[in-house]
Amino acid sequence: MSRNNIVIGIAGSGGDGIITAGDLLMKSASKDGLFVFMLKSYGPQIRGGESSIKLRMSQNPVATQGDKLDILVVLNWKDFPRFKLELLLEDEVVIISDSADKFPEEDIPIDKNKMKKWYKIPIAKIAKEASGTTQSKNIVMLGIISELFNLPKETLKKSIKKKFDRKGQKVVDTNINAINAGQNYVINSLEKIDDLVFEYKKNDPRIVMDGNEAIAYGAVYAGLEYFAGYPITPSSEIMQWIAKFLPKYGGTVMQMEDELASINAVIGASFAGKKSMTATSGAGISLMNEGIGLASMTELPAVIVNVQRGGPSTGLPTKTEQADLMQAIWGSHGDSPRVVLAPADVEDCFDTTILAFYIAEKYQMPVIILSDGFIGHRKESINPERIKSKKSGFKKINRRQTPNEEELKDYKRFKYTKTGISPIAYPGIKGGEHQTAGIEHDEYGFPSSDVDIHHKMTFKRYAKYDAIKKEFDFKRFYGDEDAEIGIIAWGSTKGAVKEAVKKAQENGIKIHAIIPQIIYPFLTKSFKEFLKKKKKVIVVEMAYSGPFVRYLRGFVDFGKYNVKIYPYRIPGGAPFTVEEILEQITEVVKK
Amino acid sequence: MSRNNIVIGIAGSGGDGIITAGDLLMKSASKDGLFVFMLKSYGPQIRGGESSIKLRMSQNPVATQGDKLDILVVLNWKDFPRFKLELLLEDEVVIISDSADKFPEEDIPIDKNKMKKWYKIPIAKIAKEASGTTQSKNIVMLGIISELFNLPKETLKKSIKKKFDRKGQKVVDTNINAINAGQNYVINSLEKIDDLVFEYKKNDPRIVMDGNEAIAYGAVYAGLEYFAGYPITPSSEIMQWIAKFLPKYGGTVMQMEDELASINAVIGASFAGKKSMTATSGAGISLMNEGIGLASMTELPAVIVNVQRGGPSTGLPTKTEQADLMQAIWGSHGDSPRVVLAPADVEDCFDTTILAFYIAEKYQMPVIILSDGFIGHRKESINPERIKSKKSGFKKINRRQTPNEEELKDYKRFKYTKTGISPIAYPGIKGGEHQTAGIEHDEYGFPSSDVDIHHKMTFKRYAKYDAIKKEFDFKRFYGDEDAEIGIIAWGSTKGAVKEAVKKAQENGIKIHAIIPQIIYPFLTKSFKEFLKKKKKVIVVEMAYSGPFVRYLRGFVDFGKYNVKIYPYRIPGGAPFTVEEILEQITEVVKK
Amino acid sequence: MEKFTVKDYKSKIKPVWCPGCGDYGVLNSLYKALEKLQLPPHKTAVMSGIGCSSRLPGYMGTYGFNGIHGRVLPLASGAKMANPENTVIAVGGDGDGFSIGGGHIMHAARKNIDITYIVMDNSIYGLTKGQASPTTPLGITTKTTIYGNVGTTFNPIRTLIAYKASFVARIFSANIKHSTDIIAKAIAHKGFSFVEVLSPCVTFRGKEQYDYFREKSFIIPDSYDPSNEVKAFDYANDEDTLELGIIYKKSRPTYDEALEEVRIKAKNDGVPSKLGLLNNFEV
Amino acid sequence: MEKFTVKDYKSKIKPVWCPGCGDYGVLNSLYKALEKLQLPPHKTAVMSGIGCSSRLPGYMGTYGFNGIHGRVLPLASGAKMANPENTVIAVGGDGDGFSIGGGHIMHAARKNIDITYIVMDNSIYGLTKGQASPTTPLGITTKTTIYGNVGTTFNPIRTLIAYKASFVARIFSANIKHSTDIIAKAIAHKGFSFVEVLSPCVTFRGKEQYDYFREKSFIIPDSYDPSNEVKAFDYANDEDTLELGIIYKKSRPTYDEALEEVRIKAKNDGVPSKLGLLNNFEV
Ligand SMILES: Cc1ncc(C[n+]2csc(CCOP(=O)(O)OP(=O)(O)O)c2C)c(N)n1
Ligand SMILES: Cc1ncc(C[n+]2csc(CCOP(=O)(O)OP(=O)(O)O)c2C)c(N)n1
Ligand code: SF4
Ligand code: SF4
Ligand SMILES: [Mg+2]
Ligand SMILES: [Mg+2]
Repeated sequence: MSRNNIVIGIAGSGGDGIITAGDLLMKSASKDGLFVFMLKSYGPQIRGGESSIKLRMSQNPVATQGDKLDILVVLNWKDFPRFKLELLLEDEVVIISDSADKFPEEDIPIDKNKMKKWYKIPIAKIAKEASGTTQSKNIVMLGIISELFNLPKETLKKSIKKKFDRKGQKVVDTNINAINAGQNYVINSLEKIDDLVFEYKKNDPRIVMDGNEAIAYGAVYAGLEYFAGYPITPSSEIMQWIAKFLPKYGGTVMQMEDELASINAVIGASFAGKKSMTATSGAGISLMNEGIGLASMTELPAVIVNVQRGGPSTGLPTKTEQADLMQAIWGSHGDSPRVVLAPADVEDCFDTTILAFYIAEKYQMPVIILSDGFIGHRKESINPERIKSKKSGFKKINRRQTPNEEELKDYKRFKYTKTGISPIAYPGIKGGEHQTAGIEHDEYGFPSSDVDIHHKMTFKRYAKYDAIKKEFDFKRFYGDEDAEIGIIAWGSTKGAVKEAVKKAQENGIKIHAIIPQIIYPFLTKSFKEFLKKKKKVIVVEMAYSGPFVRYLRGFVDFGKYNVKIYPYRIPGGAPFTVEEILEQITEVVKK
Repeated sequence: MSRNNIVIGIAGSGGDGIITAGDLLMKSASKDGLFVFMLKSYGPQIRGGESSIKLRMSQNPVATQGDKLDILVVLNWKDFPRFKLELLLEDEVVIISDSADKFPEEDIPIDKNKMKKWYKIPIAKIAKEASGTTQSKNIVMLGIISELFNLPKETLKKSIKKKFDRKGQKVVDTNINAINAGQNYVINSLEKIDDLVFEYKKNDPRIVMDGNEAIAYGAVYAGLEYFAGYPITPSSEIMQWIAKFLPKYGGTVMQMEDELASINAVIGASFAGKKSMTATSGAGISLMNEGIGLASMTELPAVIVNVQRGGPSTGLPTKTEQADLMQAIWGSHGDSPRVVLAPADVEDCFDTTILAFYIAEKYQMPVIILSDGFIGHRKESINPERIKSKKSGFKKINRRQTPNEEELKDYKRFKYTKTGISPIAYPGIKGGEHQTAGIEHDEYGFPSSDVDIHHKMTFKRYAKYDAIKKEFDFKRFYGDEDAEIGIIAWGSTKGAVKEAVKKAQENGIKIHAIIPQIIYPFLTKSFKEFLKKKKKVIVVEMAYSGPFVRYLRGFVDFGKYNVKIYPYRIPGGAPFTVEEILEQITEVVKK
Repeated sequence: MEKFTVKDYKSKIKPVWCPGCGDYGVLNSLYKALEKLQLPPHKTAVMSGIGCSSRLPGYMGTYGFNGIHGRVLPLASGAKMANPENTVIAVGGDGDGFSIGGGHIMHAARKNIDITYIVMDNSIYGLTKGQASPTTPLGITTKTTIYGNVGTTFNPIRTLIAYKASFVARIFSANIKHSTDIIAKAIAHKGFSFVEVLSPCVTFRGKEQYDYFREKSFIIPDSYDPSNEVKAFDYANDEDTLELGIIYKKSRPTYDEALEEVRIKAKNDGVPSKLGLLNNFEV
Repeated sequence: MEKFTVKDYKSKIKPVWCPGCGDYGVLNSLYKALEKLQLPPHKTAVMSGIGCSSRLPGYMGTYGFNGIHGRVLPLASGAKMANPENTVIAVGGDGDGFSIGGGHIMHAARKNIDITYIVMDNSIYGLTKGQASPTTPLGITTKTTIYGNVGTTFNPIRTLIAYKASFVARIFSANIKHSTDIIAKAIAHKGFSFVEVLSPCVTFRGKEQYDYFREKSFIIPDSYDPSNEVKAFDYANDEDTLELGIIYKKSRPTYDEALEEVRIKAKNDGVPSKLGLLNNFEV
């Protein structure tokens, strides 16, 4: 049966080159203009450990990496069990393994009836013969599956050439021989026992990014001038990308001694007038709560990225979770306003980051971007034209407002205004000399413990929310507006929800989904619109304590709208599957 | 007109000995068995700055320091304006000032008609004559008001003797002369122009404590063995009290380099098997979020006191606010269970602290006590018998459960159990050797990134909440159960709410108040009982962002109970007055 | 060209320090040092943490930032590195700097970030009303050491030398002339300059602290050569005397110079347009 | 009396370190040192922060605590001071100890808390896959120093001497015999003992790091006298060689001894019953 949408999984040991194989497959498919998703997974070892990739390629737009595998490739069976949850199998799955790799019957968690279509191929042997080393078995394997299932072939070779080019012609040849050997083996000595064939039309080449790269690029695109950070999984790649590219544009990147230093350095740089950002995760964001409060109090723009990981404490550093939502909103002591945004996919990481700088600079407050390890490390193929076209589409990427001649005559850094926004002067601006402080202060910035002033200043700092609520609206909806069943989720959960909604509609279920990008302040008006027709709303989140549903209820009296809530909150670790969301929908329909 | 309930305010400069005068008044009244409250207030200077006290003494039980002054004493008019909000005046207020102290007409915020009863007395002169120094004018002043209004006189002299005893007989005599001079002046040369007379019956002597002392004492009483902390206003007195007394019982107190160190030292000590605690405020608690998450993950008992102050950031260090509630619940990254308790008055600080140790040790998790600067520094007279009698009243102050012979054979520190509680072994217990970790782990404590295990362990850690909800109920209610109007508040707001409810009832308003002591986990069952008859519920909190009302709505669907919520949320600084709460009640009644 | 006088460096508000507090001397020496160097107030930022001493920026007519406890060095490093044209002066107390902030000094020092760090050391926590600090002498009773302090003292000068700070000095707040001179030299120094100030807390350490500092301290003779770190380390033992002046000084490239090198290297790899960066994601 | 062997100090799980990682050598030396000292596993706690090196406690048959990044010293100080009968060993990496944890060392050292602190220094962040650490040499390219590291290195030994640590040593993970001996001496030392381990990261610094350490390091001759802090400071300059062995050692009272004094003083003021404490609130 020919298909234009296929999900492939590959697992093996450290030496097997699983990741390389995945990257090559990803690139070749993207070159041919396909929609591609890839997830990687590793064991606890830093090196020499087992690893797996899961890759989906599709002719038409898709929003997830797919639930189950159509094709499973195993280069080393003993490594498979660790990935059983990452690599779920379709009933009709086609399995490919090395005939030389003994199959440890009992401890492999695959039920027999899924093993009907199983190719045992002497992959290592073929590699040895073709290239003189078994090392190239990952490439041979690519040759085999590309031939067997008609995956992109030409572009695969192009990708191989490009990858090994700098290692010299010899290495390139070895690998080309390897891929040919794999393809020839299929043509000459293999009889196809399955009917799975991938068919697609070439399209304009797409580019490949993961969420962390998209945030880093988005920041530089938005005019980032100063970055301070401290490495932490799964966010480190953001600093690493910026450290490579920002200096080209005269920007400054500092690896600090810890996250307390990072956030304070960012605030110092913002005080100096520069667009500033930091990125972290898990424990790192907990350490920044005090500093984020300082940014609130001093009303200085700052963008803080939290690529959420599994918690609590050190938790599951390499796995994803959505349990930092309430902390992002309420994590600092005192009444400490900030804005919280959540990107929903790789491309949205780029958009959200630009929006974050826009809001931070305009409204003079910290803006937290809540990404997570799932989209942070997920590779997607993206249409470069869309990013180029956005250029104009975005709100003018502006800078904070500075005081004019008139205002400098008797400069009040924290002047009471209707919007709560008062122009900032920074060192270099003559006449703008002033004191800023984390301690409560008067309009000039001088310390004050006067109760009246504290009240007025608190109102000023929160007045900005009204302005923000006026400026923005929820934009991301799926399904039919007038459905009585609604579903709300946030961040990386979007993909599964979007596809589940589509499937539900195919099954004749009327449903309407909303995925906010601006999480806090809560755009009440806009949300009430959404609720109007709803009778039941499913709230999906990857956090057992249910921060999202608690948050929503805290700001919306669902009872008043006669809307019943159905929370679906589970601990993190593995991304949601489309199927499990669909299940929730179908069940709630019945209720 | 004779009264058995009176509110006195005294303001002056650094040298005037205002605080000493207040302490003496507080002690004398307590000695006579009266109900006494005293608040102190200071200017920004560390020394030599202006200060004021507000003191209420009453024959019968009272819950607050009183809204407005019946008597205002000013030793230095130029200092009065700063305290205008702390020292609100009754229309019939009696004013006493030094005739030598020129009155700066314009900039004194007192309206004329409140200045009808005003004694101008040569206080400094009397002092000079009686004791050879104007320094004793604060004592002379005490003589004057004690005579003029029939405040405790004998005990006042006793208190003076006790206070100055160690300074030698001469000093004692000087001060006794001073007080006599003040009293004689009233008897011989003053004509009473007001009819205010305090009348009361002596009662058994009461003791005097503030909230910080009550927490410190409660901790030592509960069996505290290890304390680590770092000074911060307004919590420092807790460490200071413990540093003085805990070593007597063989305990350990360490002043650490910061709050990160404090919380980790406390966790280390708890790991070593000891009952451990830290105390902080404001910025300090923000720095502890990461460590509190570690205690959640390692399931180690730890008591963390947060004496809330005005925020955000450094904010208003010497003023009170209730804006740390959500942070206490959600402040750490990841799903990180903890228990949050809130004391409502000075005596309750003692009870709550003992309860905190009980819960921490039994349920093996961090317990946060949310006090605030208002009760932390408020002095109250307390009946010592009640504290003695509690001894038995309290739940057995137990220790964490340790593994038995059987369990030690194959010891699983994090064994899955129905209650989520698994016995803890600590260094010294043979056979209990194990690994504990902030990283996700299996039952033995060994690191694991297995998704199943993360889910099971998350359920285990949260299972404790079910057990806690079963064990406890809300206890603190005021007013009539079957009222349709409810009012809910927490922490130090209790006093104003309790008295407002009483006044409302006197005005014929049917109302029912609840002041939870256990804030989180939320005792839903118990609260739904409260809601049954309610149609309107006022939510009172001293935090503009409304953490308490958001929190409540997050856990209770008020709409479902057809209960309308009326939030009263204002920024902090000055304690609530009974009058403003009563106003809220009256307005809501009309709605 | 405009000439700046002390009053240009003063703000509208008066210090709330206790009468006799050593920090008054530091403030005046700083005013004079800035006047001496004729630094434009609008290109100067004085930043601090939290403490009595950290209230100092509020009294400056320059840009000022009263940040959070212990974080003045990262705050100041960010401000300086974001715009090296600014003169950045970090100030604070011994608790702010050596206790909660102790983890930041070594990194600002080894990176040689071109800021001046002035620590007003009164060997006590003043603002929180008298608890022990890392420099409180053994045996002293404070609010947290009721039975006498048992924590051996921290030696700031020796530590800063070990950190490879490129300018390490000590002054006494009561000696304004000498302090002005050293602070001016510290600010003029290219690289990280550290100045420990013996600045008495009359309220919680008593007036005696003035006598103590006076007796123990002396001004370093001109004969002393501060360029050798081992000699300097030896000199700065805190058992007997307290040397006043520049104890160690050795110049090396600043962090902004180093990062400029980095930028040049990065640019040599080519500078695409922001949209041109998309090429890096092509397959 | 029961005799403990290496296997008594081993846990059920195998290290996940890369083949060739220097930390294997540290683990084995620690096993042997504990055996040498015959410390009962149930009275021994090995605690750590976060990092590859900080995974070590998981491989111990003693009590173990894998805490959070940079906080192992307060964690271990709490465990030790809460019950001084325990032997407490803190371990971690150069990032954990000198970067994020840098603020805690001076206080554990000056207070002379009787624990042993072993830092596995590979001059890189291993667990996070290869970013620069405070001890990464100038010019080295890492994931965060793409154009070469510009941060001058931190000198742990000189710093610990300036901190008044009472025992300061350095070892090389490849020399198990010498390492075992020094670690045993460090644990036996009464007071705060610091051991820097040259422990290569073959994955992110390459096998060359072994050669580099081998060439640069040498074992301190017996003739060397470690009791003088100035000589030791001079000796420990990090420009040319890396000395292996005890570089500085001077005994003084430990913090638990000091706090025992405090308890005695406190008790001398009288020890009321817990309810008797109420008298302190009488008026
Ligand atoms: C995170 C945090 N912890 C504690 C405090 C409370 N605090 C304010 S200043 C200070 C120490 C002051 O001592 P020092 O730095 O020596 O300054 P000084 O007042 O002596 O000049 C402390 C502990 C705080 N503001 N923030
Ligand atoms: C607060 C916090 N910030 C950052 C991290 C991420 N992190 C884990 S280990 C590590 C550094 C590891 O380097 P090192 O301490 O030298 O140990 P090594 O892996 O080299 O042995 C970092 C930055 C973390 N776990 N917690
Ligand atoms: S308390 Fe001490 S440091 Fe603070 S202002 Fe007064 S004298 Fe100065
Ligand atoms: S990455 Fe480096 S430090 Fe970590 S285990 Fe591998 S070799 Fe050891
Ligand atoms: Mg100080
Ligand atoms: Mg390292």
